[in-house]
Amino acid sequence: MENFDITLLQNIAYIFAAILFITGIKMLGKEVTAQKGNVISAIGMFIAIIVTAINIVNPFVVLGGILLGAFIGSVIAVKVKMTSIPEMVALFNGFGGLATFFIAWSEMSNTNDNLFQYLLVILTIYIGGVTFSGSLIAFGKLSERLKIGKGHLLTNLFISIFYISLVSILVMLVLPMIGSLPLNFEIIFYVYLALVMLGGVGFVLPIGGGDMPVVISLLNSLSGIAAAFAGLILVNNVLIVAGSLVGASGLILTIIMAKAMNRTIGNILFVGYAASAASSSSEQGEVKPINAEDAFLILENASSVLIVPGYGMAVAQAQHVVRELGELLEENGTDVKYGIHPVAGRMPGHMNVLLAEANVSYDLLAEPDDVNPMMDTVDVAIVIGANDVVNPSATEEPGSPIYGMPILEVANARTVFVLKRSMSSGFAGVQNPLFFKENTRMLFGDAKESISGLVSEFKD
Amino acid sequence: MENFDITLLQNIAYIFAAILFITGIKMLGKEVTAQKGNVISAIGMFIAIIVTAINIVNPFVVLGGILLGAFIGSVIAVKVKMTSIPEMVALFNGFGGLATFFIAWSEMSNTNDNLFQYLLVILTIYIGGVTFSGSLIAFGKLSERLKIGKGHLLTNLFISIFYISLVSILVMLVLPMIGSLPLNFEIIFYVYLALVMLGGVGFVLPIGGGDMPVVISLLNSLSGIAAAFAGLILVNNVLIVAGSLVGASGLILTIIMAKAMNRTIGNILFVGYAASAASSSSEQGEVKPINAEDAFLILENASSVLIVPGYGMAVAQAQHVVRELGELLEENGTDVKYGIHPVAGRMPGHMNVLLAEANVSYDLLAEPDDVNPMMDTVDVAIVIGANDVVNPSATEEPGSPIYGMPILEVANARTVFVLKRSMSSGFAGVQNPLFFKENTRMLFGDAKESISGLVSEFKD
Amino acid sequence: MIISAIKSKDVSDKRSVLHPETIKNLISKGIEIIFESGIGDGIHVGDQTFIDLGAKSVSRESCFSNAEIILTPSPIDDHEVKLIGGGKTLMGMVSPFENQELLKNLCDSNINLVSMEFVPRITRAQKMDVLSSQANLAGYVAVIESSSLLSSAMPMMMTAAGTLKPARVFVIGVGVAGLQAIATAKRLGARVEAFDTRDVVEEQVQSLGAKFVKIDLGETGETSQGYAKELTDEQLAKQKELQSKVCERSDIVITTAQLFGRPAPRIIDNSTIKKMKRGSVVLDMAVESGGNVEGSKVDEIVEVDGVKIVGISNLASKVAGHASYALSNNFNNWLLEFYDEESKNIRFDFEDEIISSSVLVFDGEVKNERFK
Amino acid sequence: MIISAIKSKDVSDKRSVLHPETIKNLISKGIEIIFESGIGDGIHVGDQTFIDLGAKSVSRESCFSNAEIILTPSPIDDHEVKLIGGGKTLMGMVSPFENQELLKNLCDSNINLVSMEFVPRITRAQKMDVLSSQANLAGYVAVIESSSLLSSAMPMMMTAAGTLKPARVFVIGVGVAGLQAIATAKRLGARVEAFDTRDVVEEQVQSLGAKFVKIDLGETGETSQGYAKELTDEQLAKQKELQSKVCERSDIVITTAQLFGRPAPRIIDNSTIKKMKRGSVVLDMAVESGGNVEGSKVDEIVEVDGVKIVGISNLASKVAGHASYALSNNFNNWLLEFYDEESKNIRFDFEDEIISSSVLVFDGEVKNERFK
Amino acid sequence: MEIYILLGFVLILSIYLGLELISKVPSTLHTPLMSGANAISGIALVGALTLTQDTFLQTVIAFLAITFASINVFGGYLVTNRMLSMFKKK
Amino acid sequence: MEIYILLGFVLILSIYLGLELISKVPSTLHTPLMSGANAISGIALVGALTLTQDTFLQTVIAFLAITFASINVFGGYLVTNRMLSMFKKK
Ligand SMILES: NC(=O)c1ccc[n+]([C@@H]2O[C@H](COP(=O)([O-])OP(=O)(O)OC[C@H]3O[C@@H](n4cnc5c(N)ncnc54)[C@H](OP(=O)(O)O)[C@@H]3O)[C@@H](O)[C@H]2O)c1
Ligand SMILES: NC(=O)c1ccc[n+]([C@@H]2O[C@H](COP(=O)([O-])OP(=O)(O)OC[C@H]3O[C@@H](n4cnc5c(N)ncnc54)[C@H](OP(=O)(O)O)[C@@H]3O)[C@@H](O)[C@H]2O)c1
Ligand SMILES: NC(=O)c1ccc[n+]([C@@H]2O[C@H](COP(=O)([O-])OP(=O)(O)OC[C@H]3O[C@@H](n4cnc5c(N)ncnc54)[C@H](O)[C@@H]3O)[C@@H](O)[C@H]2O)c1
Ligand SMILES: NC(=O)c1ccc[n+]([C@@H]2O[C@H](COP(=O)([O-])OP(=O)(O)OC[C@H]3O[C@@H](n4cnc5c(N)ncnc54)[C@H](O)[C@@H]3O)[C@@H](O)[C@H]2O)c1
Repeated sequence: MENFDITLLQNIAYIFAAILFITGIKMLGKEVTAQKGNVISAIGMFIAIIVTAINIVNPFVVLGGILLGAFIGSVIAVKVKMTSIPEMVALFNGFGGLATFFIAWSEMSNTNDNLFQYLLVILTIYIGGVTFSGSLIAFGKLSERLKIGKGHLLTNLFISIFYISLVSILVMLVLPMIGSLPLNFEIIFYVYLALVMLGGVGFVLPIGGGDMPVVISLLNSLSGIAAAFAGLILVNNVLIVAGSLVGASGLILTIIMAKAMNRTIGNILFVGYAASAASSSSEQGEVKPINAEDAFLILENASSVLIVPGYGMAVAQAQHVVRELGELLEENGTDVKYGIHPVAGRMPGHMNVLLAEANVSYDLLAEPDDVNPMMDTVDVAIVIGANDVVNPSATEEPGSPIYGMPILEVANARTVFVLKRSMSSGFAGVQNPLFFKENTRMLFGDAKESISGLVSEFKD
Repeated sequence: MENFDITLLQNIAYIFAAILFITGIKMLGKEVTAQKGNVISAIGMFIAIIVTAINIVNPFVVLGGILLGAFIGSVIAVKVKMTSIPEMVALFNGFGGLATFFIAWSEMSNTNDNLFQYLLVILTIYIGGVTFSGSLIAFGKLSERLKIGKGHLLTNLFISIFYISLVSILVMLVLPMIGSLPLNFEIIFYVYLALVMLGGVGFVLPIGGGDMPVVISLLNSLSGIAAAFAGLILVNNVLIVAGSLVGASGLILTIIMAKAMNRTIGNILFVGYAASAASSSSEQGEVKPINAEDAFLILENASSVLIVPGYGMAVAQAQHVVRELGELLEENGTDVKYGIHPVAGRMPGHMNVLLAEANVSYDLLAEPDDVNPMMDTVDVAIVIGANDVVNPSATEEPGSPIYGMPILEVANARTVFVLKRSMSSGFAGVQNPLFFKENTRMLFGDAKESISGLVSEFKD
Repeated sequence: MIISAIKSKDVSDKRSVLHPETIKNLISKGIEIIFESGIGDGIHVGDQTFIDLGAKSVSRESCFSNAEIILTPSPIDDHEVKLIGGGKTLMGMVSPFENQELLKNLCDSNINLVSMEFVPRITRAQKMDVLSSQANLAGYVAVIESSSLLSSAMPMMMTAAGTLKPARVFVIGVGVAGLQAIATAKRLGARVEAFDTRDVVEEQVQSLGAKFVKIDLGETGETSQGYAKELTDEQLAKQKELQSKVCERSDIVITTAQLFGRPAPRIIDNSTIKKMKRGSVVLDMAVESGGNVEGSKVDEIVEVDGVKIVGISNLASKVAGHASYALSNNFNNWLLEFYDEESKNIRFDFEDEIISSSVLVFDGEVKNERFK
Repeated sequence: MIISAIKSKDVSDKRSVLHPETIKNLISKGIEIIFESGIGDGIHVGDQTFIDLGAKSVSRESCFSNAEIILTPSPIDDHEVKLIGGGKTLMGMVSPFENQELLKNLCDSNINLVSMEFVPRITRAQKMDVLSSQANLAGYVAVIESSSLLSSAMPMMMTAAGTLKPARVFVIGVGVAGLQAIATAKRLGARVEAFDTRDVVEEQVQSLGAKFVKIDLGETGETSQGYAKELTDEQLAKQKELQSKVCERSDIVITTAQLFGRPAPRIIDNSTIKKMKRGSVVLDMAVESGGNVEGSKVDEIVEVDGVKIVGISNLASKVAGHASYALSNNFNNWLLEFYDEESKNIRFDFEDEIISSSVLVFDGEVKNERFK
Repeated sequence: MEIYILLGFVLILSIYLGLELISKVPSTLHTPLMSGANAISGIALVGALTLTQDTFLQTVIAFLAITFASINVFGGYLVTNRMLSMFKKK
Repeated sequence: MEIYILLGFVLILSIYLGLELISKVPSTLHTPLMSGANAISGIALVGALTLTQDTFLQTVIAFLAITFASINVFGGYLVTNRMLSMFKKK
């Protein structure tokens, strides 16, 4: 009865912990509640650990392990530089995977007569192991300790091992059904463990550094699934719930992250950065696209914005939405100015006609001479369908056909958004190095639609 | 082993059915997928029933019951007039509640030594019974067979019984713990059954007819909870899952519906329609305010919209957002026209200046003579800060100072939204009966803000 | 019933009280229409067009003698009054304040007079309100004319050859004409400011996206008809002083201040003009009723210290096409409102506010208080 | 270095190549400025203003004889060429195509000629492009003038006195002037349509919210400078035919079609005019270079069948204030681009596209292919 | 008891899921959604099918439970479908 | 086996819930959310705690599992919290 009650208590506590996890994850998805959500989920974890620790087997091992782990984890978490946080997340995640790997290994002995259990153990070992070694590689790549990439000989070797490891799962699953074994099963099992670990390396090694965050998120989802499987093995509800929550929401998050980078997961995993390199044009460097959602998040935090309209704004007839965006920014406390270049558009005063139509006050319009000197105080310059008039070649490249023309030097702003439909050039027909600058983000699409997108983000 | 396998099969089928229910409910919440969602959930139900019916106790009773129920249900569902569907939903819901009531009753005999079971049974009986009798009353009210309302003697009687029934749950729960009973338990139990049934009557009787849909939704949620409880009693997963899904989503739906009527659930249940009557103004009748969210839902489904701007649009300088709204409606497949009254505004052509500035095409502008004849084909007329020019007194009230002036007869449109800040009158200083018409909804606030609200709803 | 329509005595007035697009209405009610030959010349409509629509072209004299109702865009001569038979009705714009003699004559000859200027300013009567319909167009023309006289462009243009500053337009008096002037100047891209003594106007100015200049004059007001009350001398002095600041920075000043039935207030003095920029334009829309601007002359451009003071008579006639269309609609609307199809006659129902205001002479008697 | 500025020979041209707001620039570079007395009269700027800024008022003759560079808004007489010393530079708008004699004289006298009309149409040179800056204002003026001649208002007005229909404006030839005409007419509320033989223009028209009239003429094109190629006879015939339909429904037609260095194409015949509505206005912006419209005369309004055919010379001069500001900026920008502060002289670097295009005569030689 | 813990898990998770599933429903769908959910609550039929029918009373009760639950299920799905087919037009 | 059915129910429901919970996340929260979820997956610690420790190998394995899971849990929550406190400013 005594024991029974503890199990009951534990289970009720588990239900409660599960609710806290669910609530925590939900709250983590919204800016205002995120921190609270993390605390709530931590409380859930605390409860789950405490009630489990009530009837532990070996206090020394358990407490020793927890204390050691807590110490290492806390030190890393507190000491690590802000900039290296992503790789730390990868590392932690790897350790979680490793833990499930060990759990499954340990439970191997209990699977003797239960095929279902055996099956779960083999899978959990695989997922946990791959999560671990994959995360380690991700950590190495992010911290730039590991510089081996796609195409390297070693990479290709590990890729092969990864495929072999996949096959080995099948082998392991079929093995017990065959009956008499040619070799000692134990040896086979250890080979499997090794294959799993090396397979994880092969899984992550060929993926490009820029795609790492998405891969980490995927590995995170995997470690959740591993935990859920471990829960099935141990018949432990809270593991199942927490694990599958992380597995599922992690998957969604992975998809969201991939989308935000304009990639698909398949593309990241199997095509690597080759694809993104292809989209950038030759020598100029890489173009960094951005979507409306992220652009909004940057704009929302900007305290000064310069809008630079050009012919594209006229073609898109975007003047009305532009004015709306300007108003929304101003309501948000942002200082908004319009930088009008004298030759923007296709006729003298082209921008004036349109902006007056949209009721933009004359007082907000500024000429290049007014805005250039204070460009470095501008948080975001939004270039709307302008091209030649913001082309730094005019000041930097003596050979350029537009060399000598004064431009709006938006490149000096902290961030530059360029809204246009493609990478094609403007009236003067010259390529624009602005698009390839470090602080430039391209928001591709019809200007009116792009701006409308921003506006509706603001209204959400 | 034979039997075991069937249970396994059943349970796997139940999991599958549960997934179908979840998917079905989710799809029911979106216009495009709703019908498919219903079918999916029906398939889930079909599967659940079939696998359960594999090992039935008494084929005659079971098949007979199903066939009879299927016949009655189908006939009602197919024959009923479209207009009386809401009351049919109430009726069906009541029958569902009745079924759980019977289930719990039947399981009463199995509760002898299991306090938890007993507790569940008593609660399930209550919820199922109240759902049944409450739904019947709702059915009566909606079909206008039952005309007893708040304040009636009978109503007050039943309300008392409802409160007594609530107390009786407690009594029933405490009873077994007391030990020796003064009366035969069976009799007490039957009294309880009766109290439950009458209590449900008292629960719904005082609630106004207009609030019935919300109450039915609440009862629906209750019947879901009853089914979930029945699942706990019978240790049946699919009942638990399906029941609690309906219980929870039904509750959310109830809250949404109440919000759409600008009410809270508490207000509906305990204050009744008294409150809504108080908000109406003296002789002219009742003014019905609406919020942007609901206005949007109506607009979204409109196939033809007439926008009637007036001086208020000019004061609010709302012309740009108005044009945007018009464009969004058109994108949504709605036919949009602007009805321009010759004296709208404060100078001849006032509306033209503004709309031209906002780039509204001349082709969309129509005079009263063009739009009045086809006003009854207009789904929604949006009156934006206009007053005198849509005042029906001009055609209906010979004494009125504006009698004889042709107006835009928006009152003939299916629905009229009037956007203004208050109930104050226009230039001519006369009250406008339009605001009190049955099909008029007032969207109070500055016109620009109100329209912006609508626009952002559209963009969500 | 026969209705006739005559040309204006003023040859520079190109407007016609008949317009092809409205004539059909009257004829469909069984009314016969005769008109003075050449009535449509100013709006490029030949007699034949009217004839094709069912009207008859006759001499001016015949218009007077052969119709029950004579429509006129201007006052008529004494000898012409004689041609009209007793009991007939003269309807149109006869500037009664300036032609009180005409009223007496009409009384004597027992001819009724409907003065379209006296249609009351109520919502219901707006469709007959000739002052509104013509003032509206006049406001538009005032801006077009002054911008064509200005030696710079109205809108702002930021060009490779420098930024061209937008013109500043100041509209004084914001009635119907003033509002349309504001709207037109705004359309052209000017920076527009406006002032009026009536407070309600502030919101109306803003409703067109322009700026209202606040000048606190203390108690001002408007009549029940919506006309402005006359200012006291101190108020006017104060107004002039504060206005002159705005005038100084303006490229175009348009004055529309009028007081119904009284000479227009003088609101811009020479001292203000002298302070204004050379090359700027002052258009006095009240020039015909005495002028808001010192030195303004009808149909002349007076240049004072490089400032052009412009007086143009009958601005609406510059857009004669639209003006005639509006005018003839106003006349039509009055007629159709009170024409009784059975008796084939006008119902002179003095209970009706429109009749009691606009019918100045009836049955040989002056009906309006102001002319008794 | 001394730069002088003279008035236009054409007294109706009110523009000045000096403007107070730009003069400071030159003086700050150490350049001395002398100008023909009264140069600013047309823009209401007295000599004193310029003198206050550091320039000197002199006689016209002195302008020729005492400056290294002479700025002119118009061609100069032969005897005036004689006043200029060898090695000096004449800079301005001298209509070289019509004044080839002048070029010869300048060569003979070893006077350099900078023709501002020949500044190339490249992005970098737009700030010196006088044709653009003046055509732009001309486009604006064209609309203001034609709307003031139209007998109805431009915008739509739905009023109590009936709905006044918006004017329909048709702009033929959508270069700089055409675009500004479109923009201005749109601002005034007209329905605007436009046509050009160059395909790229369609998007530009739409970028102003107006409608492009599609007429398929087969292969047309533009030169590398952005000027239109001349049409074949069949193409022109086809264009005329299809255009005339649009003209018929238009109230205002503005033609701007020009071919650089050649007479303007005749695109509207009398037959089209005859089909147009009486009272409508045709403004021929190409009237000075031969005219797009049959019967158009410089500075005259010819009325054909009730249609006013308007030819106005030097439209930009109607807004002389802005036009002068733009012009003087253009001149300034050219000078500052090539003025060498050390040598205090102009760098005539014929590698530079702007120099090689705009300097027609240098060192007694004609430099431009077209005039050799 | 152990089984109730698991059932409790299932219950809680389902409720949470139910709360998450429905967020923003156009008002035109309020009634159909309610009706569709109501049909699902006819799952009580599955429970009714498993009732013991040892005594006569139990048999009667089971029969009634089955019948009413069936009405709920069949009527509910059909009427929901009828309502939803009206939206088809668009 | 019966127990696995129930666990299966719990698994499926949790997965469904996980899929529903996250819909629109601002990109600034991508990393914190990932990190927070990662900390939760440290729940493996609870599993590690219940491992049998009969043989030495088992004890070692359990110890390692506990240690690594603890790093995951503690490190994960703390680092998430650090990241999120950066958003505080507003
Ligand atoms: N102002 C004048 O008087 C005048 C007259 C003639 C020529 N110009 C010349 O025109 C140029 C003006 O510079 P600018 O920066 O305004 O224009 P620009 O250099 O021509 O660039 C316009 C850009 O807008 C983009 N765009 C076009 N349609 C768009 C749409 N619907 N949505 C989003 N983007 C769109 C185009 O890129 P995508 O195709 O990739 O979208 C293009 O790169 C100068 O070179 C100037 O010399 C000026
Ligand atoms: N067109 C002309 O030439 C002319 C000239 C002079 C007079 N009038 C007269 O003006 C009237 C015109 O009729 P109308 O229907 O256009 O105007 P109206 O009858 O004057 O009504 C305007 C309505 O707009 C509302 N409003 C004002 N500001 C608002 C804001 N910021 N947001 C939302 N609503 C706002 C006001 O109600 P709240 O205060 O409750 O918001 C008011 O009831 C006629 O009586 C006409 O005779 C016309
Ligand atoms: N009821 C209707 O439908 C209707 C129809 C037409 C006009 N109205 C109203 O009638 C009013 C008068 O219009 P109107 O055009 O005939 O006016 P108006 O021509 O009589 O006068 C023009 C304006 O000058 C102003 N004014 C007078 N003295 C002034 C001074 N010293 N300084 C500055 N401004 C001065 C007046 O206030 C008026 O706004 C307007 O408010 C108009 O809205 C109403
Ligand atoms: N690079 C620059 O920054 C710059 C500066 C100024 C102008 N431009 C470009 O130069 C081009 C020419 O401008 P412009 O104003 O000097 O032109 P223009 O004055 O030479 O001619 C006016 C217009 O008439 C058109 N036209 C010629 N024959 C015609 C016919 N038969 N029918 C109809 N239209 C006919 C031409 O295509 C041209 O658009 C424009 O496209 C302009 O954008 C470029």
